[in-house]
Order: sequence, then C-alpha cells, then structure tokens
Amino acid sequence: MKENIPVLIILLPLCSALLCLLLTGLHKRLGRALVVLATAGSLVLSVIQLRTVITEGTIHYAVGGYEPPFGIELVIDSLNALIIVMISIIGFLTVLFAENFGDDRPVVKGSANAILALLITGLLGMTSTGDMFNLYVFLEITSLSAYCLIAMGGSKGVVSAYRYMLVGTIAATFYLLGIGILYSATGTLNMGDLSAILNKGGYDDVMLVSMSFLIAAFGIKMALFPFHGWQPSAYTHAEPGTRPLITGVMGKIPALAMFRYFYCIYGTDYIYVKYLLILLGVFSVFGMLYGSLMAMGQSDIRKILAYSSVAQIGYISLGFAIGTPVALAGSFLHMIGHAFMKGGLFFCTGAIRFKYGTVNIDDFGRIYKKMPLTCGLLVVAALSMIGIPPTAGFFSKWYLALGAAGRHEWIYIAVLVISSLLNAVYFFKVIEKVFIQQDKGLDDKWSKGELELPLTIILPVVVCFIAILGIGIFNVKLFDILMLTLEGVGL
Amino acid sequence: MMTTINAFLAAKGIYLLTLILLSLGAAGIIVCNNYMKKLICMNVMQVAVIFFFLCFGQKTGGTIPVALSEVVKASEYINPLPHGLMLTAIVVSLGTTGVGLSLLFRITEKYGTIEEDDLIRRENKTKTGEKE
Amino acid sequence: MTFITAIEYRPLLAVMVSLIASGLIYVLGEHIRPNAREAITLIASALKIIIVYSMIPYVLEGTEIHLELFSIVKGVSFAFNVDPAGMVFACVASTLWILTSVYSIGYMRGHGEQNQTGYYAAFAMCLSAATGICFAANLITFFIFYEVLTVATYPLVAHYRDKEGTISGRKYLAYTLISGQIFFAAIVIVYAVSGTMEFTPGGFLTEEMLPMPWALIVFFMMVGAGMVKAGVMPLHSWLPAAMVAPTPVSALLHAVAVVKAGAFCTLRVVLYVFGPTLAKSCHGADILAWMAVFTILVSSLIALKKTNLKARLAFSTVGQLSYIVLGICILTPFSTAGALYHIVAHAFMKITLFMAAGAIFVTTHKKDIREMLGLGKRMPVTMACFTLASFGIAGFPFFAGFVSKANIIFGAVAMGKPFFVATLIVSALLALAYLMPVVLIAFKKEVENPDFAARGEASLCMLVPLVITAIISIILGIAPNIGLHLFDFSIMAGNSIFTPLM
Amino acid sequence: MTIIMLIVVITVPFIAFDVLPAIGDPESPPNSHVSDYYIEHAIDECNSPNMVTAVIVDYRAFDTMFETTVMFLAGISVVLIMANKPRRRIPSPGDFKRTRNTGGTPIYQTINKDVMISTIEPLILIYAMYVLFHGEVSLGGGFQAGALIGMTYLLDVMAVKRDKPIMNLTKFMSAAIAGLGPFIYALTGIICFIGGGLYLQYNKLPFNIHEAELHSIGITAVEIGVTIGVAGTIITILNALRERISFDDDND
Repeated sequence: MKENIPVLIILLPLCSALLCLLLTGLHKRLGRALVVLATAGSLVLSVIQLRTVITEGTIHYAVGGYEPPFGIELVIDSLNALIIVMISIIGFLTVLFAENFGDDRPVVKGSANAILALLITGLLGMTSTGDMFNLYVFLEITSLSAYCLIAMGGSKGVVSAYRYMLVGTIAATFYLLGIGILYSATGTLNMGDLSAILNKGGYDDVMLVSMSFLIAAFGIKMALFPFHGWQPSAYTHAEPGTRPLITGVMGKIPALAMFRYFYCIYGTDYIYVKYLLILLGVFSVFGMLYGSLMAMGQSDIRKILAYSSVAQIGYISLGFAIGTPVALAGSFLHMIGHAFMKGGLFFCTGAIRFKYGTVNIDDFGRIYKKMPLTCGLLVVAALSMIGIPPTAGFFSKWYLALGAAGRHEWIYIAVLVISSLLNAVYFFKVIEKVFIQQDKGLDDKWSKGELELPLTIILPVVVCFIAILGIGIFNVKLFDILMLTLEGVGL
Repeated sequence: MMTTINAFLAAKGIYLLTLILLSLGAAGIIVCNNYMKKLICMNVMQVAVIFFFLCFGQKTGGTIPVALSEVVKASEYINPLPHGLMLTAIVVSLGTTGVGLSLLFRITEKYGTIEEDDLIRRENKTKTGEKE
Repeated sequence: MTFITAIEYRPLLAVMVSLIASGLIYVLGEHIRPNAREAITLIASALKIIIVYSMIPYVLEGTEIHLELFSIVKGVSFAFNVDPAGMVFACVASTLWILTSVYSIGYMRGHGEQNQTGYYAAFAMCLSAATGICFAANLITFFIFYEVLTVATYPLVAHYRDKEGTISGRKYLAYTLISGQIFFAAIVIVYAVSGTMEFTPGGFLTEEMLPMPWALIVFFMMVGAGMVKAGVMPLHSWLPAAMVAPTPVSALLHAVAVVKAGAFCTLRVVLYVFGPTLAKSCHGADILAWMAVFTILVSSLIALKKTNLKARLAFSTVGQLSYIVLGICILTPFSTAGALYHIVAHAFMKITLFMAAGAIFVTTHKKDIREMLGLGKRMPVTMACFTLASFGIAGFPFFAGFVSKANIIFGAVAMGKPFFVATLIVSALLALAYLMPVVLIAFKKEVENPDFAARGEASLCMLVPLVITAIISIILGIAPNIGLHLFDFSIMAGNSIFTPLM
Repeated sequence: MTIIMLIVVITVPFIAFDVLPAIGDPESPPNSHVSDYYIEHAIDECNSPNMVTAVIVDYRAFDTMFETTVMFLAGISVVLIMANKPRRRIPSPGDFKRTRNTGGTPIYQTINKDVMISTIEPLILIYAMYVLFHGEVSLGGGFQAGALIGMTYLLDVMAVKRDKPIMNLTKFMSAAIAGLGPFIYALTGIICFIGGGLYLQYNKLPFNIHEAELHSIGITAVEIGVTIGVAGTIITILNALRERISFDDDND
C-alpha cells in the first residue's frame, strides 16, 4: 500500500467529495464528517510521503502501470511533497473552519463541502502531477470549484466569479495553446520526457512561443501584476468560510507550475532565458509596489489583504526572476509561509466577522480585549507580511535578498526593502485599529462558553500562529528539504 | 511565388484559420459589452484551441483510429491522442459554460442587466446604498 | 537539568525568562488580578537578574560562554556569545528592569492607568529583546532581537491610545522600521561579500571585501539603524515625540533598553563588524564622530529652551547618547571603555531623573518646569535625588558621569582631537545650564508656593527605586568597579578590540 | 484594439508557424513519438480496437476520471449557484415583460408528442446501452451514453404530460447519483490495489481471468461510472433550475 500513497493523497478528498452528498442525505452531519476525515487522512499521508521522499528520493508513480511517456505519471520530489503538506494542512483547517459559515440546507451544505474537497483535490493534483495535460485537468477542477466558491459569496461574489471565470478561461485556453505548441514540436505530454527532448537543443523558438502563452496563463492564475485584475474582487467576495484556502493556497500552485515549466522543463540553457528573467523581474517589481500602494487606500480588510496578495505574489515571482537556487528556495519558503500568513489573516477576518459581523477596519476598535488569540495571530501574521523576524516572512525575504545579492541585482534588494516598508504602512494601520482605536461597542454574535470562539475557529487560528513562528525559526529545515530538489536547478 | 504561398497554405493554412478564430474570440471578450456575448466569445476561443489540437491528429493516409484488422500499422491510423485530449477539453469547456450561464442567470436576476457598464453602475449604486 | 545548570545556556535562559513572562501576561491578561500580573513581572525580573549576575565571574575570568542553538538561516546559527561589552549592557538592563518594575507598579497605580496588561507584556518583551541584543553572537541574531525590540516598544509609545500617542507611535515606527529594513539590506550585502556574520572584536570586514564607496555606503546603512535608535541628529525626532508615553516607559526608552540598544548597535557595527581599521579608512567613523559632536551641542542648546521637564530630559538624552557614539568613533581603547561605561553611568543617572519627573507628575500633576517653583519643600527626597543625578549628567567628579567622560576625553587627547575635548567640556557646562535651573527653581527659598505647602512624597514603590538609582550613580562614580566590575568589563572590551591591532 | 489584434494576427504566423509541424505529416513529432505506441499496442494491451477509447480510459484514465469529476463539479456548482434566488432586486429602468415577444405558442398538429416521445424513449435508452457497452470496440463511450440517458430524462420531464412521472429525482438525489458515477470510476482504480497493482492498473484487478479480459472489465466499469456521472449531472442541472428557493444571501 505504501507505494500508492501519492495517488491516495489525491483520491481521499476526491472520494469524500463524490460521496459527500450521498452521505449528507443519510444523515445531516455525515457528509461533512467524511470530508473532514478524508482531508485529515490525506494530511497524515502527505507527512508520511514527505518523510519517504526525504529519505528515499523522488517518487515516480506511473498511474495505470504504463511507463512515463505513454501513461500519466505523478512525480513527487521534495519540493512537491512539502507543498502538498502545506495544502493539506490549510485544506484541513479550512474544512474545519468552513463549518461555521454558509446556510444549513442539506443540499447546499453537502455541495459546498464537496466543492471545497474538490478544490483541495485539484490543488493537490496540480502539485503532484508530472503530465502537462493532466495539469490542465486539475487546473480546471481548481478553477471551476473556485468560481463556485466565489459565487457563493452573495450577489457581488457572483459578478466577481463571472469576471474571474472569463479571465480564468482565457488563462486555461492559453495554457492549452502553450502545451499544444510544445506537443506539436516534441510529440510528448510527459514533463520529464519533454525536458529531455527540449534540452537536446534546437527548440529555442518553440520555447519562446510557448513560454509567452504560459507566462500569460500562469500569470493570470496566480494573479501576477499585470494579470491580477480579477483577483481583488474575487478574494473579497468569496465565500467567507473557504476564503483562507482560496487566498492562501490557490494563487501559489500555478506559481509552482510556472517554476516547473521554466526551470525544470525549459532549464536555463536556452537563449531566451535572459529575457524571461527580466520580464518576470519587471512584473514582480511593479506588482510588489502596485499591490502595496493599492492596499494602502482600502478600508475593507478583505480588500487590503487581497491587494497585499498581489504584492506577495510578486515576492514569489521575484525569486523566479533572480533564479539562483537560494532565491528559488526563498520564493518557495515564501510560498509556504505566505499560505499560512494570508490564510491566517483570513481566518482572523472570518473569526471577527463571525463574532461581530463586520469587515471594515474602522469598526475594529480594541477587539483584542475580547479576542486575544485572534488578534495575536493577526499581529504575528501582519508582522510576518512586513518581514519582521523571527516570523516566516523575514526569512523568505532574507533568502530572496541573498540570492539577489549573489547575482548583484541590487535593485531587487532595494525593492524588497521598499515593499516591506509599504507593507508596514497598511498593516500597522490595521494593528493600530485593532489595538488603539476606540471601542465601537459592537454586539457579540457568539458568546456561549468559555472560549472566545468555537473550537473549529480556534484550532486554525492557533495552528497558523504556531506555523508562522515555527516556519520562521526552523526555516533551515525547510530550506534543506527544498534544496534537495533545487540544488542544480536554476542559474 | 504563388506555389510558395500555396504550399504554405496547404501545410500551415489551417493554423492561420485557428489563429483568426482565437483572435476573434479574444477580441470579443475584450471588446464586447454584453456578458452573454463575452461568454460566447469565450466558447469561440475554446473551440479554436480544440481545432488547433486536432490539427496534430491529422495524418496523410490515415483513417479513423479504430483497428480494422488484427495487424495494426501505425501509418494507417491517425493519431488518437489529440482526440482523447480534446474530449476532455470539450467536457471542461462544457462545464465552464454551464457554470458561466448559471452565473449569468444570477446576475440577471439581481441586477436586471448583463451589460457591463450598466452593471458597474448598479454595483456602485448598491455600495453607496448600503452605506446609508 | 543541564539546561539550567550548564553555563552555556544562561544567556538563553536570560532571554527566555522575560519572554515567557511576557507571553503569560498577554494570554492570562484580563483573567488574572493586577497583583498576579505584577508578581509575574517581579519574579521574572528577579530571576533574570540572578541569571545575568551569575555569569559575571565567568566573563571576568575570560571564559568563553558560547551557545549555538540551531541554524537560523542557512550557514548561520542562532548563537549567543557572552562578551564583556554585552555583559555591561545586560547588567544595566537587568538591574534597571527590576527597579523600573517596582517603580511602574507605583506609577501605574498612582496614576490609575489603562491597558496595563499590554504595558507589562510589552515591557517584558522589550527587556527580552534587549538581553538578546546584548548576547547575540552574530548579525542575524542581533537583527532578530533588534526588530523584536522595535515592535515591542511600539505599544509602549502609543500607550495612551489617544491621538498624540498614535502620532508619536507612527513616527517612532517610521523611523525605526525604515532604518531596520535598510540595516537588513546591509546585512545581506555584508553576508554576501564576506560569508560570515560572527561578531569579531576588531571586525571581520576588510577593504578587499568592500571597496571604498561601498564601504562607506554599507557603513552608514548599518550604522543608520543604531543612529535612529540612539537619536543621533538628524534622526532624533521620534525620541522627543515619544515623550507622550507614561514615565516608566520614557525611563525604559531613554535609559534602559531602546536608545542604549541603538548605541550598542553602533558599537557592534563599528568595532565588531567593520573594525577600527576599515571604519577609519572609509572615513565612516570620522563622519559619525562629527555628527555626534553636532548632536551633543545642538541638543543641549535645544534642551535649554524646553520648559516641559520630560522634553528637556529627552533632549538631554539625545545629547548624552551621542557621547557614547562619539566615544566609539574616536577608536581608541580608552574612549571605547568610556563609551561602554557611559552606557552604565547614563542609564542610572537618566533613570533617576525620569523617575523623579514621573514622581513629580504623579504627586502634583505638574509637567512644566515653571510651575515647579518651591517644589523642594514638598518633595525633598525626590528633588535631592534629582540634584545628584543632574550633577552626574554634568560630569562632576565623584559621579558616575565623570568616569566615562574622563575616559572619552583621554581617548580624544590620545588621538589628538582637541575639538572633541572642547565639545565634551562645553557640553558639560551646557548640561549644568539646563538641569540646574530645575534644581534652583525647586529649592528657591524665599518663595512660598501654595501648591507645595504640605510635604508629600510619592508612594514608596516609586520613591525607593529612585533613591536606589541615585545612590548607585554616586557609588559608581566613587568606585567604578564595585560589585559588578562593570568598569573592568569596559576596559576588557576596549582591549579585546584594539589589542590585536597593536 | 482592433488594430492590435490585426497586428497580432498578421505577425504571429511568421514567428509561430515555423515551429508548428505541417498538416498531415506522418513524420512530425506528434504523429510519431508517442502516438505510434498507442496505435500499435492498443489491441494487445487494452483489448480495445477503438484507440481513442484505449487512450482515454486506459492509458490516460486518470485524466478521464477527473474529467468526469469536472462534470459532477459543474452539476453541483449549478446547484449551489442557483440555490439562492435573490429577493430584492435593483430596480431596472424599463419593465421587462413588456418587451418580451408574445407571438403566441406554436401548435404542432402533425405529431402527438406524448405518444411519439413515449415510444422513442425506450429506443434511445437501448441505443445508449449499445453506445456504452460497445464503446471500446467501435465509436462511442460513456460520455455519449450518459448524455443520451440524461437527455431521455429531460425529454420525459419536459415534453410529456403525465399525472405521475415514471421516475422523479429530486435535486439532491440526482446530485448524489452524479457523484456516485465518478466514485465507481475511482473505486475501479482502488480495487486494483487489492491485486497488488498501481492505481487504475486494470490487469491487476482481483479476478482470476485473462489479462485482456481484465482490461475489458476495467474499461466497462469505468464507462459505466462515466455514464452514471454524466446522466446524473444533466439531470442535476435540470433539477437545479426547477427547484429554486427564494433565499437572499446578500449578507454584505
């Protein structure tokens, strides 16, 4: 059974999603219990898988028993395994968290849980697959479930979901075009095989053409700066319970896929790599500045966080633009760290909304007295976003800056500094509201029991809190794991 | 000259057609003001890509990929892979269109319009309305 | 159990004690009674003082106390190293924490302050960070604690949660975060060119690693962080603005943790990262020294004009901190020892002054110097302590300030910098000029102020620490080495830096 | 905008078309690298003369599983999106109903649709079964069969007037069935684990028959799953439109 772990991790949430409605019909809570169990199971399995990958090296899993260029292959290297653990954790927490939101009709509840599990499935699949077309299918599963989850957030959510759907379909179409061109030139769909063929040389033009489509496709999906138009309103109006997963993880996995294409498949030997790096660098620099500047002007905390995501995605692609193994590790560290920070911030937002029904930061006056844990996470996550040690955000920034210094890209260091300061401006605005502003005397919608919130909200909050500090302090462990894969990749 | 163009069109002309289809779709999504039209243009784009993929399945001298005899020679059948892939792509585009249409349904119910500029105006109206 | 007994773990324990206290106070917070909160603070500070003092004999013998915990970033450990320079600062911080804690109990109760949970938690966190700064063995560990200190001080500055507090909080953050981020960029560059971050007496950067224009730029990128916290002009303006905070906070800011951390940062950067040779050859030290001189003179002149007692003291701090910076930048063993000792001397003297100002404010609600006519009648003990500390600030012999200033002057003479000597003497006179009027007004005989007719000191909680610090600042002046051997440590630090160069 | 598009349309061919293979070239990479293997081994390995079926439900069965899941996903997405019917509506300037075409309902006298449709339905279902079980041999497959079955239900519900419908699925039931289809698919793969195989490795199904037969069994089981999934989804979408509840979810 052990060799089947890679596929089981994807299958567990999938099967739970497929059976969720049926079980909800049998008993109201059964479907949800199944989804929770399945995501927990896939979390456990992903940890086991990570251990296996570290000790025994990359796992190649040929689905159906067909050898790679002919069948579909799942490839789990240490990088994938780590990201899968991250997705499983946030997914599990979000499934717990989502219980507290949405309406209670069985069909809606069951479908919503199913869609959430499918989103997790899609993300897990996108991460672990080693086949170009399979990636497209998972991309579409992710997108479709995201459209639906965003549409569930009221009428404005519907409009943002529709806009996202148009843009997202363009992205998927571009992705298909890109892999179509690659397929036409090489005749294979397997990533490893493709990489071997492309690196024989003579495919520079193919790579250029497909690269331009792939940048557009992944750029749109991960909300990289000039393609980010759909993102703020979609993140703002998404279904509150599932927002942590959508905001925290959904933008990262296309970035991982982008890394796969540009570094693992294309390599760095072809002649256009220079332009790729410059292009990515320009996008990310402007994204970091633009996102932070836009976030400064907002008063809805969801909008602040959404725009800050544009900036934070810029950090990740900045690592790709620098391209040394250290910088790449920095960008993946940021990917993992940011999932917990942004997820955590949205857990906080959701918790505050759950308790007080407000999302406007002007109403946040001194809620720290009533929700110390939530506000503690809010502060730690905000500091991590700014990059104050010893939180996760600082160390990813450190590796990015170190990589930039290694390639003498001083301007990137300057941009990192400026962007952190801009982040500081709006995050301290939030902190100031939470801790300093006068109490607005909001009425408490949930005041049973000893705890400040239900356990299903407290658990995610506490886990994110620990994770942000833990990733920060023990970042070298993660760095070593990442380096198992990244050594030799990049410039 | 003409023979060059003829040869080019014979070999690659179909790509030109799919490219035009794709550009029409993309232009439509950007230019159209009506959300329904945008959705149709989106479909046009997807169809263009499906055509594009199917181009690779063509093989001179090949027939449909259903084995007619026990002995199978690769040169006698066209490439089955793009067809298989595009079946998936079609289903996905079907799903996307379905979701898109239901979203449009909701938008129409709520805002009474699917024209983009009208919609933006009404969205802003509700925003100010809520603040009061 | 080795964790507790082994000498290597003491620095970590010293940091953790107050960190745990801070966490406890924040989490338990509103659920426990004020007494419990204060008890936690006091127990933690007592433990901390024991831990820090227990390391003194080892450092005095020259034993290495070095602890490498784990890699904090690839290639660099999270490491503590107890050296004499750090020990000086740690002793001051831990000693003053317990006194300030006792004082703030009195102040907070006497004044009926709000938000005490946040106050005590942030205070403990600040001390934790300050201890970490003392014992950090490399730049990254140092930077971590430095930024923690920055953030932990913010709630203290903005303690009153009113408009003024918010604005000064923002100002404080703007200055410290910008300088901190620039410091971060500089650390990255230093690590990229040198491949190490361990603090080494005498510095680890060489001219080959950083050619000339870069050396100066990186020097100021790094020193900038120290300059901001130490309030060297023109980066000082957050410091007077932070005066809106409650007085114990001001005492902490000005005497114990924050500004001293800035001065200590300058020390580490100039002497342990760049080293005297490179600091001199890139002209960074010279420029910094002249900036310090400018600050000393200008801030004293500004202090003369201020009528708010705390503002006057704030500008006095700006000036006094520049003594330390100047002492570091003269680059001789004597001046370095003097600068280090001035951390001690100034801490005790300035905290006495601030505590006195706080005591006056709590008892009589007077902030303005002009309203303090005849105050000596009402609060003779407080004002006596204030007078003693004023003499110390001015650098009278047999006061702590004298020892440090004399050493800095020795250094300046040895380097042949008469202008620096003149500056120090002039500033001593200026210090007299801005502190003596307070004393003279308070003790003016012929005036009868109806506000101060009855005799009434502040509560014992406030008075006792005040008296203790005043007495210590005299003792340290007469016998600089008594008890904690702080002067020895200063000399040892100075020698360790400059001996390899001789 | 148009000009930019024109420029793109005119310039891209010169750059991009060089890299694309000529149409119908038997030597081009897509026609030679992997596809030859599929064509030549489909019968031996998968026991399926229809190579497209062999590719989609055997070589790349993992894709198809998620493709079926996409159907299910689309179905329940429509359910979720259409579950709520907003109560308040932003007033529109004109009255909609007035502009609607009211030309009268067309009346077809030639055919009695109740009788005709009732007659055709069983035939369609039989054809669907043929398409389903014959998919691996000739043209056809699960999607088509599922679509046929779903359409039959639609036809029955929408066109035929009956006092008591033959089969009445609620939104909930149909969605659950739509999920069951892909689950059968996934289960087929999981059963392969028991025989010690990898996921969807049909020749390791735990039945004691010839490998080629096992492949046939696997493909058929998977096709049944696809059929149920697709039929269920189509019915779900119909039901989602029929059973809407007025419920305002605009909470912000």
